Amino acid sequence: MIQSLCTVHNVEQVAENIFVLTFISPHIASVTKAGQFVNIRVAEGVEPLLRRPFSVCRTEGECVEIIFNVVGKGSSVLRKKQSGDLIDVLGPLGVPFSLFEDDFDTGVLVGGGLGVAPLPISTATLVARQKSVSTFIGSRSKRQLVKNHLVNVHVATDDGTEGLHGTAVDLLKKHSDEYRYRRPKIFACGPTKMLHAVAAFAIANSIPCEVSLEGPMACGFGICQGCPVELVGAERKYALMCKEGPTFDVRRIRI
Amino acid sequence: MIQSLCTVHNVEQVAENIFVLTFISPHIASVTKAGQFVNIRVAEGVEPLLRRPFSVCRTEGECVEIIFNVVGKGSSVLRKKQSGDLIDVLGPLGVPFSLFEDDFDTGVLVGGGLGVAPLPISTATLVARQKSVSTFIGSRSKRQLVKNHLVNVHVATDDGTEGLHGTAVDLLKKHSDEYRYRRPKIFACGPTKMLHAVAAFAIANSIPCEVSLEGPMACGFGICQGCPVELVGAERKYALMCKEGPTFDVRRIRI
Amino acid sequence: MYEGYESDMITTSVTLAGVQFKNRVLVASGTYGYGDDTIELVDVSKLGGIITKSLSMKPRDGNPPPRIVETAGGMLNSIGLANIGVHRFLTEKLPFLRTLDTAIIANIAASSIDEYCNVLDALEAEKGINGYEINVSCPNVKEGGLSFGTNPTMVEEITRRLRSRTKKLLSIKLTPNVTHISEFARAAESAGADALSVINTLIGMGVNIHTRKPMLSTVTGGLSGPAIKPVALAKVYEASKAVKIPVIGIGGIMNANDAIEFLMVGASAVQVGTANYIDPGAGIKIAEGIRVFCEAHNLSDVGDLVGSLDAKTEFSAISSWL
Amino acid sequence: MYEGYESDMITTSVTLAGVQFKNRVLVASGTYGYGDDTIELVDVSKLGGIITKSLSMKPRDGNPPPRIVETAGGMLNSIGLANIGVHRFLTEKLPFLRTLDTAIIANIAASSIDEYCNVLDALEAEKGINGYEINVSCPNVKEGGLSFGTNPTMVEEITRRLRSRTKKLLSIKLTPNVTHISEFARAAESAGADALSVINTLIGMGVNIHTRKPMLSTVTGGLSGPAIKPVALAKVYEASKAVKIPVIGIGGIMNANDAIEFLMVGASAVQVGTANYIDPGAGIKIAEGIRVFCEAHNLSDVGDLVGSLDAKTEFSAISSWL
Ligand SMILES: Cc1cc2nc3c(=O)[nH]c(=O)nc-3n(C[C@H](O)[C@H](O)[C@H](O)COP(=O)(O)OP(=O)(O)OC[C@H]3O[C@@H](n4cnc5c(N)ncnc54)[C@H](O)[C@@H]3O)c2cc1C
Ligand SMILES: Cc1cc2nc3c(=O)[nH]c(=O)nc-3n(C[C@H](O)[C@H](O)[C@H](O)COP(=O)(O)OP(=O)(O)OC[C@H]3O[C@@H](n4cnc5c(N)ncnc54)[C@H](O)[C@@H]3O)c2cc1C
Ligand SMILES: Cc1cc2nc3c(=O)[nH]c(=O)nc-3n(C[C@H](O)[C@H](O)[C@H](O)COP(=O)(O)O)c2cc1C
Ligand SMILES: Cc1cc2nc3c(=O)[nH]c(=O)nc-3n(C[C@H](O)[C@H](O)[C@H](O)COP(=O)(O)O)c2cc1C
Ligand code: FES
Ligand code: FES
Repeated sequence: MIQSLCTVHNVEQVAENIFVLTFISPHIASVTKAGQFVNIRVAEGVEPLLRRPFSVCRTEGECVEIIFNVVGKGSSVLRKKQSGDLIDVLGPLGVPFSLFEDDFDTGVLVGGGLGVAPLPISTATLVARQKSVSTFIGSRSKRQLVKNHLVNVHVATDDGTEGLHGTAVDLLKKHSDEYRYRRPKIFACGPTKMLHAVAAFAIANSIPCEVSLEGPMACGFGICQGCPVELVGAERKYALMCKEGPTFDVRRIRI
Repeated sequence: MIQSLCTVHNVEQVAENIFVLTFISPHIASVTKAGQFVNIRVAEGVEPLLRRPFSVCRTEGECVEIIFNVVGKGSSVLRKKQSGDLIDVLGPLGVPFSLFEDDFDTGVLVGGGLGVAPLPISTATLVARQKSVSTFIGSRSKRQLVKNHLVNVHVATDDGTEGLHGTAVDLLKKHSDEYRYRRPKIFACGPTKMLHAVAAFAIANSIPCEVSLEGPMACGFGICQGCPVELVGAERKYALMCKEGPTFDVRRIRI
Repeated sequence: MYEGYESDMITTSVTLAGVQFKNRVLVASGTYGYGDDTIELVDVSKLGGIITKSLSMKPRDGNPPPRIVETAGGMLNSIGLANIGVHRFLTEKLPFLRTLDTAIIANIAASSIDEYCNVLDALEAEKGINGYEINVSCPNVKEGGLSFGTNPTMVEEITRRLRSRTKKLLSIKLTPNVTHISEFARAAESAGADALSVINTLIGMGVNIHTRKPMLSTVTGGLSGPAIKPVALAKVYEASKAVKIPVIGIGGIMNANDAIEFLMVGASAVQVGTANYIDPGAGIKIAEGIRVFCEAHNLSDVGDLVGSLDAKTEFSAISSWL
Repeated sequence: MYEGYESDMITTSVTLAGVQFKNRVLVASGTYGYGDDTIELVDVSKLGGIITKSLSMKPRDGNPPPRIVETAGGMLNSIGLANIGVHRFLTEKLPFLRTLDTAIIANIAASSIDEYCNVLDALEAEKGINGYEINVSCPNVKEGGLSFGTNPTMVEEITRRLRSRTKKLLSIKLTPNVTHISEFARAAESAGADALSVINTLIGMGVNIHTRKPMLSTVTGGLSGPAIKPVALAKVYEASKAVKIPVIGIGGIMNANDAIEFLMVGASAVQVGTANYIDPGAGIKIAEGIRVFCEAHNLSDVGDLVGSLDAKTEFSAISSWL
C-alpha cells in the first residue's frame, strides 16, 4: 500500500455512462492482485470530501485501469479528468481473490453491472495460471455491457437486448454443466442481491465461492472502523470490509 | 435584473493570472450600465456555495465580459470554463456610475489592480457621450497590466516595470493638469487603501468622485443584509453595497 | 393509491393552525427580505409562505461589516437583525405583501418580553398577516445578553404572553444551540404554541489568520447552509418526537431531496434559507420537486411523507456511542 | 524576532502537564486506529502525538452497518466505539506504540464511572502511555443512556475519580452538544483535569429518501469534518476563555491554516481527525505548515500563535443578535 500522485493516462467511454480511467503507477500496476482496490481522492476540497474506492480492473505495464459509471459526485469528477491530470491514489488495498490457491481448476467469474470491474484482472491471473475460465456477466441492457478482456463470456441482459433475457445468476445456473465437474470455484462481484443469489447457489451446490463486497468506506485501510461485514458464527461479530475484504468466502459472512 | 443560464463564449488569459470570461446574454449586454455587476454561480454543489460578484467589464453585441484574477475557489472554477459551458448569471445588479449626468465634462477613470474591471464599459459610455476621458491605472507589475479598451491611459506599476514607479493615485496627482480645469469627475475602483487615497484627494480638491466598492456578499440584490457600507452623517448608519452601491459618491460613505 | 395516479390530484397544500399553505415550502426569515426584492425574478405567490426578516419595535442598523463569510458547505452571518422596524414594515412593506397569493408570517425579534408583545400588538392591528414566528435567539437585555432561547422558562413565558394576545398561528423558532431541544419544544407547546420552527443557525466563527482578526465583526455568528443539514435533521427529529404540534423544518435545504428528508423525520413543512441567496427561485423548485417525488411514489398527499421515516431504532441522539 | 530568523530555530514543541509533544499536532481518537495501520504510508513519529481509538474494558463489536455517510463538507459516523478492549490493546498494540518517538495518549470510553476507572487502572499498570483522554460522549447506563458529557456533575465526578488514580496527563474530551461548553470546561478544570479536548462530533442524521431509512443504523451519529469547523472554533474559543488549563482544539482541521485558526482562538495544540482518512499524512503536513507560517511571520515559537486572536469584541456567542 502506497499513497502517491499518479498521472491520468486517459479516460475513455466504453459503454453507456460507463468509463475506463487509466492512470500510471508502476508500483500499483506491478503488485496489485485481482480483487484488490484503490482509494482515489477525486478532488481537492470538500466535493466530494472522502476518497472513492474502485476495484482495479486491469493492469498493463505501468498502467492501472478502473471502470466506473457516473452516478454521483465522485464519478462525475473522475469522468472529466484529462490526460496529464494528477490524482492522489492509495493502494493497492484489501485482500485479493484467492486465485493462487490450488483448490480449484476452473475459475467461474460472475459479474453483475459494474461488478465486472475486477474480472479482467482476474481473467489475466487465471489464464496465466492455466486455469479454465467461465465468465457470466449480466447488465441492464446491451448498452451497459462491457466484455473487454474477458474470456469464455456468457451474457445476460435484464431487457433481453443481448444474450439471455435474465440475470448473471440465471446464466450461472443454466450453464453449470460447463464448469460443475471441473473443480470450479466461483468469484463474484455485483449488487448485493446478486451476490446473495450466487452465494445461495454456491452453498447449495457445494461450490467454493468468494464474493467482492461494496459498501460505504471512509478510509479504506482500517483506521475508521466504518465498514463492518457481519461474520457467521465467529468469535467476532464483524470483519472490516476494507482490510479483511472486500473479498470474502461466502461461508464466512452474512451478505 | 434577470436570472438566466448563459453560454460561456470563451475564457482568455490577458495577463499573468488574469482572465477574461465572455458569456452570451442579450439582455444583460443591452441593459447593463457601467459600474453594475453580475452575480455568478460558478459551480453546482457547495464548492463554492455562494455566487461570486463580478463587475461587468465590457459588453459587445450579445456578449458580456468579466475580468478576474485567480485567487480562490470561485475564480479557479471560472478559469476552467470552456466554450459552450453554461453558467447561472444574475444581473445586472447595483447602481451604476453616474456617467449620464451633466455635472462633468471629463471622466477621470482610476483603477488599481483588478479595479480596472469596470473601466472599459465606462470608457465606452463616456466616449459615446463625447466626454473627455483621462485614465490612470496601476498594477503590481507590467505582467499584471491590462490596458485593453481604455483611452488616454497613464500607467503606474509598484515595481516600476512599466510607466510610473508608483501607484494610480500618484499618477492621478501628477497629471492633474490634464483634467482639473475641464470639469472633472473621478470614477475609481480598486483596493480599499487606494479608494481611500483617491477619496481624500478628490475631497481635498473639490472634485466630485464616485468609487466602486468590494466586499463580502451573500445574495447580491438585497435579501441578506450582508453587505453594509457605513454612511456619513445620514439618518441611517448603513447602506447596502449590493443594492445602493457598489458605486457611491465618496462624500456619502466612510470607506 | 394506484399506478396511473394523476399528478394534478396530488395534495400539496396543508392547513396549520387555521392557516392554509398552498404547499409545504416557505422561505426562511432573513433570507428573503420582506418578500419584495425578488419579484422581478420569481413568482413569489407560488411559495407556500413567506417569513419576513425579523422585525423589532424600532428600526435596527445591524452589526458592522464584515457580516458574511463563506465556510465549507455553509456560511456564517452576523447581520445583527438589521430591519426597518415594525412601523415602517406596516406602512412600506405590508401593502405589497397583501397583494400576494401566499401566506405571510411575520417574524418577531426583541430584547425584552415586552418588546415581543409590543411588536406583536402592532402587527395584530393590521390585516394581511397570517401568523407569527418568534425568533427567541435574541439577547435578553435583562439577563445580561443571555439568549432567551437557551432558557426554557423564558421560552415558555414568551410563548404564554404572546399566546394571550393573538389567535393567529404562533410558531416559536428554536435555537439548536442547546443540549436538549426537546425540552424547549415541550416548553413552547405547553405554553400554547401552534407550531415550532426548527432550527435557527448554529453558533460558529472563523479567523482570518493573516490579520488575526475574526472573520465577523462580532467574533461569532450563525452558521447556515448544507453544512448544518445533518444537525438540523437530528434536531427536527428530536423536537417532533417530543411534541404533538407541527414542526417546521429548517437548515441547509438546497433541493427537494433535502426537504423530503425533513418531512420524513417529522417536519410538517419546511423553510428554505441560505439557498435563496444562490437561487431566489429555490423554494418554488423545491415545492415542485416534492410534488414530483410524490407522483413518482404514488402518494396522493405530500403529507404522507411527514414522519414516514422507517426507523426501527428508538431516538438515539443520546444513547448511541458516537 | 528579526527578519532573517533561522527556520530551524522555531520552537515547535510544547510541554503540557509534563508531557513533551514535539509539535502541536496530534491525531484524534478514532481516526488513526491504534497508530499501526499507517506505518507503511507515513512516519508517524513525526506527529506531535497519537490518541488511540477509544478503549473500553471489554472489546466492543460496534454498531451494525451502515456506520458512515458523507454529508456536505463532512461525514456522519456511528461506529459504536468498536475497539479491541484495553487488555488486547496492552498486549497487541502497546508494544509497537512504545517503539514510536511520539507521545501516546490512550483515549478511554466507558458506560459507568467504574469502567472508566478500571480501564485507566489497567493502562496505569503499563509503561509507554503518556497520558489519557477521556471520552465523556458515552451513554451512562445508570442514567438510562443519557450521555455523561451533557451533565456537568458527571463530568466533574469522572474527572475527580480519574484524577485521584493518575498523575499522568488527563484531558477531558468535551462534547459540543451542550448549551454552554464553558460550564463543562470549568467542571473538568475544577476537578483537576490537566487539559480539555474540544470538540467531539456534533449529533446529526441523514435519511435515504428512497428507502425511507436513516442513513446510519443507529439513526443519529456524529458529524465531523470541515462542515463543523466554525462550530468547533466557537466552542474552543468559549472553553479556552473559561479555563486556565490548556485546550486542545479539534474539528474539521484539514490544513495548516485551519489549525492556525484554532491556535489563534486559544487552543494550545490541535488534533486532526477526519482529514486522516483522506490523507494519512495530513497531521505531519499540518505540523510542517504551521512551522512555515511561523517562519514567514517571524515567530520564534508556534506557541506565540496561541490565543493571539485580535478580537476587540467580547465573546459574543450569546450576546450577538444572530
Ligand atoms: C471495494 C470497493 C470497490 C468498488 N469498485 C468500484 C468499481 O470498480 N467501479 C465503480 O463504479 N464503483 C465501485 N465502487 C463504488 C464507488 O466507490 C463509488 O461509490 C461509486 O463510484 C459512486 O461514487 P460517487 O461519488 O460517484 O457517488 P456518490 O455521490 O457517493 O453517490 C452515490 C450515488 O448513489 C445514489 N444513491 C445512494 N443511495 C441510493 C438509493 N437508495 N437509491 C437511489 N440512489 C441512491 C446517490 O444518489 C448517488 O447518486 C466500489 C466500492 C468499494 C467499497
Ligand atoms: C461588486 C463586486 C464586484 C467585483 N468585481 C470583481 C471583478 O471584476 N474581478 C474580480 O476579480 N473580482 C471581483 N470581485 C471580487 C470577486 O467577487 C471574488 O471575491 C474574487 O473573484 C475572489 O473569489 P474566489 O472565489 O476566487 O476567492 P475566495 O475563495 O472567495 O477567496 C478569496 C481569496 O482571498 C484570500 N484572502 C482572503 N482574505 C485574505 C487575507 N486577509 N490575506 C490574504 N489572503 C486573503 C483567500 O485566501 C482567497 O484566496 C467583485 C466583488 C464585488 C463585491
Ligand atoms: C444572513 C441570514 C440572516 C438571517 N436572519 C434571520 C432573522 O432575522 N431571523 C430569524 O429568525 N432567522 C434568521 N436567519 C436564520 C434562517 O432563517 C434559518 O433559520 C437558518 O439560516 C438555517 O436555514 P438555512 O441553512 O436554510 O439557511 C438568518 C439566516 C441567514 C443566513
Ligand atoms: C469515524 C470516527 C470515529 C471516531 N471515534 C472516536 C472515538 O472512538 N473516541 C473519541 O473520543 N472520538 C472519536 N471520534 C471523534 C474525533 O476524534 C474528533 O473529535 C471529531 O471527528 C472531530 O474532528 P474532525 O472534524 O477533525 O474529524 C471519531 C470520529 C470519527 C469520524
Ligand atoms: S473504511 Fe475505514 S476501516 Fe474500513
Ligand atoms: S449581498 Fe445580500 S443584501 Fe447585499
